[in-house]
Amino acid sequence: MGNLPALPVALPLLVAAALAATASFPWRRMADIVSLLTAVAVTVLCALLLARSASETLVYWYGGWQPRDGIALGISFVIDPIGAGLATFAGLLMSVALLFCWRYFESVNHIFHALMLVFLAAMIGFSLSGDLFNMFVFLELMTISAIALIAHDIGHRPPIEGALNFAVTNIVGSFLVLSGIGLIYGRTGALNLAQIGESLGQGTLDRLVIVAFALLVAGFFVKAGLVPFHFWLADAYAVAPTPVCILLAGVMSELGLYAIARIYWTAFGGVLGSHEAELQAILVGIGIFTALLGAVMCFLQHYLKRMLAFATVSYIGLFLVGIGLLTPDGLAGTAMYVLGDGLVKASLFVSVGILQHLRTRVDELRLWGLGRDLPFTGTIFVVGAFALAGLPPFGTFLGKSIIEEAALDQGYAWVPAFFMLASILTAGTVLRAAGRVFLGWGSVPESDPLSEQADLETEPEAEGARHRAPAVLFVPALGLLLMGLAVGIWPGLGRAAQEAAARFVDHQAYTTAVLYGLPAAQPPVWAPHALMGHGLLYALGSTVGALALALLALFGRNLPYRVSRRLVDVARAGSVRLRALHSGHPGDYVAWLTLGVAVLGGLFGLTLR
Amino acid sequence: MRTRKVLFLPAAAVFGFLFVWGLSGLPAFGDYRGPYGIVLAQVAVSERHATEVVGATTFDYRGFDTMGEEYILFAAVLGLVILLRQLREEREDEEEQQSDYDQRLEASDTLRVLGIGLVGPLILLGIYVVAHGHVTPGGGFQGGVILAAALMVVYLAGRYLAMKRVRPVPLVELAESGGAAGFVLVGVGGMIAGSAFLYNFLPLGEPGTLLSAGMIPLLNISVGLEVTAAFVLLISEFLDQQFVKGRDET
Amino acid sequence: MTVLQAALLVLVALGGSAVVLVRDPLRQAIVAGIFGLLLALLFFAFQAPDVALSQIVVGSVALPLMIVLTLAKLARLRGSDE
Amino acid sequence: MSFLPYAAAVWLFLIGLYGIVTSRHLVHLIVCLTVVQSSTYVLLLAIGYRAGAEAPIFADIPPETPVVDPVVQALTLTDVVVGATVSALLLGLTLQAQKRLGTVNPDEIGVLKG
Repeated sequence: MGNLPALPVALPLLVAAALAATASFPWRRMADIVSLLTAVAVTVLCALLLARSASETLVYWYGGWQPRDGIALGISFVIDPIGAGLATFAGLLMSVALLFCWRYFESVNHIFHALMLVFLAAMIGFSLSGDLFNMFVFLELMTISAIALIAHDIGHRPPIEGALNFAVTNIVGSFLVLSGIGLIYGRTGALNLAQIGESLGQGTLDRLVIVAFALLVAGFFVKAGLVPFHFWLADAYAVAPTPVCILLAGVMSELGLYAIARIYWTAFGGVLGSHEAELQAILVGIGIFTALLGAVMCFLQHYLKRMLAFATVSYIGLFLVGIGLLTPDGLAGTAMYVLGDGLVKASLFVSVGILQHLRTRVDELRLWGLGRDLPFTGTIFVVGAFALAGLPPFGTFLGKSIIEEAALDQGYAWVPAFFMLASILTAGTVLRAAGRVFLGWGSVPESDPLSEQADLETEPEAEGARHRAPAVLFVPALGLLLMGLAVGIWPGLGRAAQEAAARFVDHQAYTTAVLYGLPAAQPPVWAPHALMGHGLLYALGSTVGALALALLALFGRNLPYRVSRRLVDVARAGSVRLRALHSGHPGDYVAWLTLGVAVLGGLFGLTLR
Repeated sequence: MRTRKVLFLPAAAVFGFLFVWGLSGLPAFGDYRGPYGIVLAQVAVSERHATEVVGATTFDYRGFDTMGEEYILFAAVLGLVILLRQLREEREDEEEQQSDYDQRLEASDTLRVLGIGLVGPLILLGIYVVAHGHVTPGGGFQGGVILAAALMVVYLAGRYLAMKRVRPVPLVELAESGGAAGFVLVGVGGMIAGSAFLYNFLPLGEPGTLLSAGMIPLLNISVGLEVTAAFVLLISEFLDQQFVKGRDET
Repeated sequence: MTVLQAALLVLVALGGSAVVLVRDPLRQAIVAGIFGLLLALLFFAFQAPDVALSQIVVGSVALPLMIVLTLAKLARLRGSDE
Repeated sequence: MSFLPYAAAVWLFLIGLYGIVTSRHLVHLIVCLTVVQSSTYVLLLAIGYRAGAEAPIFADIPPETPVVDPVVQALTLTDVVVGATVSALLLGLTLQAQKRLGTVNPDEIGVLKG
């Protein structure tokens, strides 16, 4: 069936319209069933696309407008394993999120489900599209439906602010993308990625190309949440309903990075190729900076959702390092890492949702010892934390190892150390929280005024019995964790990712397939990188380090003072400053965003010429 | 505020400089000769029998984008409905006993006559703009807003109650969803006709006439329906806010 | 570039600045309506009647109307809080 | 002189950002956001303009007449309408902010700190 590529977008949109049409006659269970079935069906459709794209890149022209003489008239979907894999992943997480909604909140109606399906269609369209402006449209659709979903839970205060900050920064980010598209269109007269790549490749690398690339990258950085574009992220994730969090943290941020990889390897790779080393250094630098800053901010949080949000920021930085290496190995590692991390993080978010459901609070300090009678949730939480650290054989371990190997290949010998540091900080923080909540470890905590204020506003998202986690909440948490494990031990998945990445970066084959309808002659001969033993060592270091950090934070609060009182004072003052920067003020965020664009554009302008 | 400005102003200066620097690499204003638009301008009339090339681009060559845009509108309206209804429901609980709050807002007779006189022409104009989207400037987006404005005049000229009779909410919601779904269904039609999603499968007709350009008028109508309903919903949600709360103003 | 286009561009740039610098939201709504109209005229001068039509109905009618309604509601909400 | 349209677009982008950064009222902030948005319209339409060409509508001009680029117009015209609904969504958030937080001044909101 030749029209398969159109279905995963058309189907959820159609069902969303049907759900909205019946919003005045609410029938909650019906909406649950219909939307869940739709999400599952979409996942299956995407998996079919994934299977088919394994042998050759699928090109689908909307309206039947085949390109003429290398000029694209219409809009295409170009489906290769990485794009289709991401779409399948989005469908999978959406299915889990909708399952979770089943018992999650009582007050949702058809409109919530309709918005979820629109959000799903947008993510899938974004993953599969081969047209720059079309990607922008889906980016906008993603943003708008996400605003509505974040703000949905407005029974209490923070969502309003989180949704506002999210909306303002992301909309400004989308204007950056649109301006970049305008520049590129002014130069090439094309919107199709392959055609842009061909046209740019014939020209020279000049100021227009550099600025256009900077605008596009900055716009997508906003979506992904790289420092200093990340401020909105913690606000939005901290307040969004848990099912929405799963999608935001698991897929949406990653899609911002995917867009950068996509436009680089289809449109800009040719013309920027001569400056690969400089671009590599900039992207890896921003990635590491983000990873560390996110990890430190994560450590300073007590509000669990905000903690996981900063962990997301940190891991987004690590993913950018993987992509920024600009090698197929780095990309393959990132793909694996995204998959493993998304599943594990979704499981952690669900566990937090269970806590919120049963204990009506989400703050580590206020939950102190309240989870002692929740052994299952506690186990999942702790295992999830170790998986976050990259404990073998979870998918996170495999992905991280491949990136580390790729970094060593490219001469970035210091990258693995920073990866380890970021993992120790984030996973150690989650373990610390687990120790406090589920074991009652540590001293009776002094309260943190900021987190307390936020927690006062938190109301239970779900209603019903408060003694045991209902199965529909518990099963997703366990299932997600097991899937995260499966990613790591599924034989051949790593190799498949490497092959997919090798095809992803082959922009010659992409162009001929899209513009001239020629299938890539042969998948490139590819000798997968054998994994060395380093990865295991680093993983061990991260795991032990995380555990040690958690124990230190719980029991050894006085230890640092004994080492050096001065150092502790400096660190404390620094952390207060750092936290003060995250002011919750949209004006501040846009000012930081402007600074980010200026710095990024300046770096590009100085080094890429 | 001061530190924010200190951060922003230099950053904005650098950003502005970079932006200008990049733009100076464009062809001079008026010299643009990109291939995409030229090809479309050459083929749209002969291949699609649409004299309005912008309309043909929006609804045929790049119709898939427009479907996405339509759903952005759809999602924004749904989001607003959620936001404002929650506000209103709380109000209604508090003020249920007061049912005559809309009596106050009666318009004067002159205004009413003027308004009623305006409604007819506005509706005709809106329908004309929607229906001729493939022939002359206009189409579902613009016409839809005009039609919504016409319905708003009904409100301005009369009372809220009249408005409520003209736009029963479930019906408007149905129209909004119908418009959104209509676009997708036309797209599916292209698939059933044996080609791709959004393939223009209807007879193309005589260029320059009302019934030409195949599915483009149909898509314009569904967008027109969607936009009309969306703006009626948007504005009446804001208006409902006024009425529910309006009572305790005096 | 024609004189008309140049003049409209200058007016649009000034209008945009005015929209930003007028800090009172109600006055700003009116200025924004005028700015929307100027943009529409500019789009006509750029030979883009479709966009201009969109801009007139949205930028100078629908959007200002929604802003004014929001402001009215805000005033009432504020009144009821005190 | 031929750079004027691009300069106007950059100016609108910057002044809009300035408004957002310094805004003391959420409604004002949202309107500033529409100013930034209008910058993208001016930019796109300026890019696609051809001196001396007609609008791309062949209702009453001969088929071979040079016309300005129809694609940028198609990209812009839908966005104008959609942008207004997005602003409406943000205005709705503003109303909620007044209701829940008691203020529409971004300086006074800051619940989500640190």
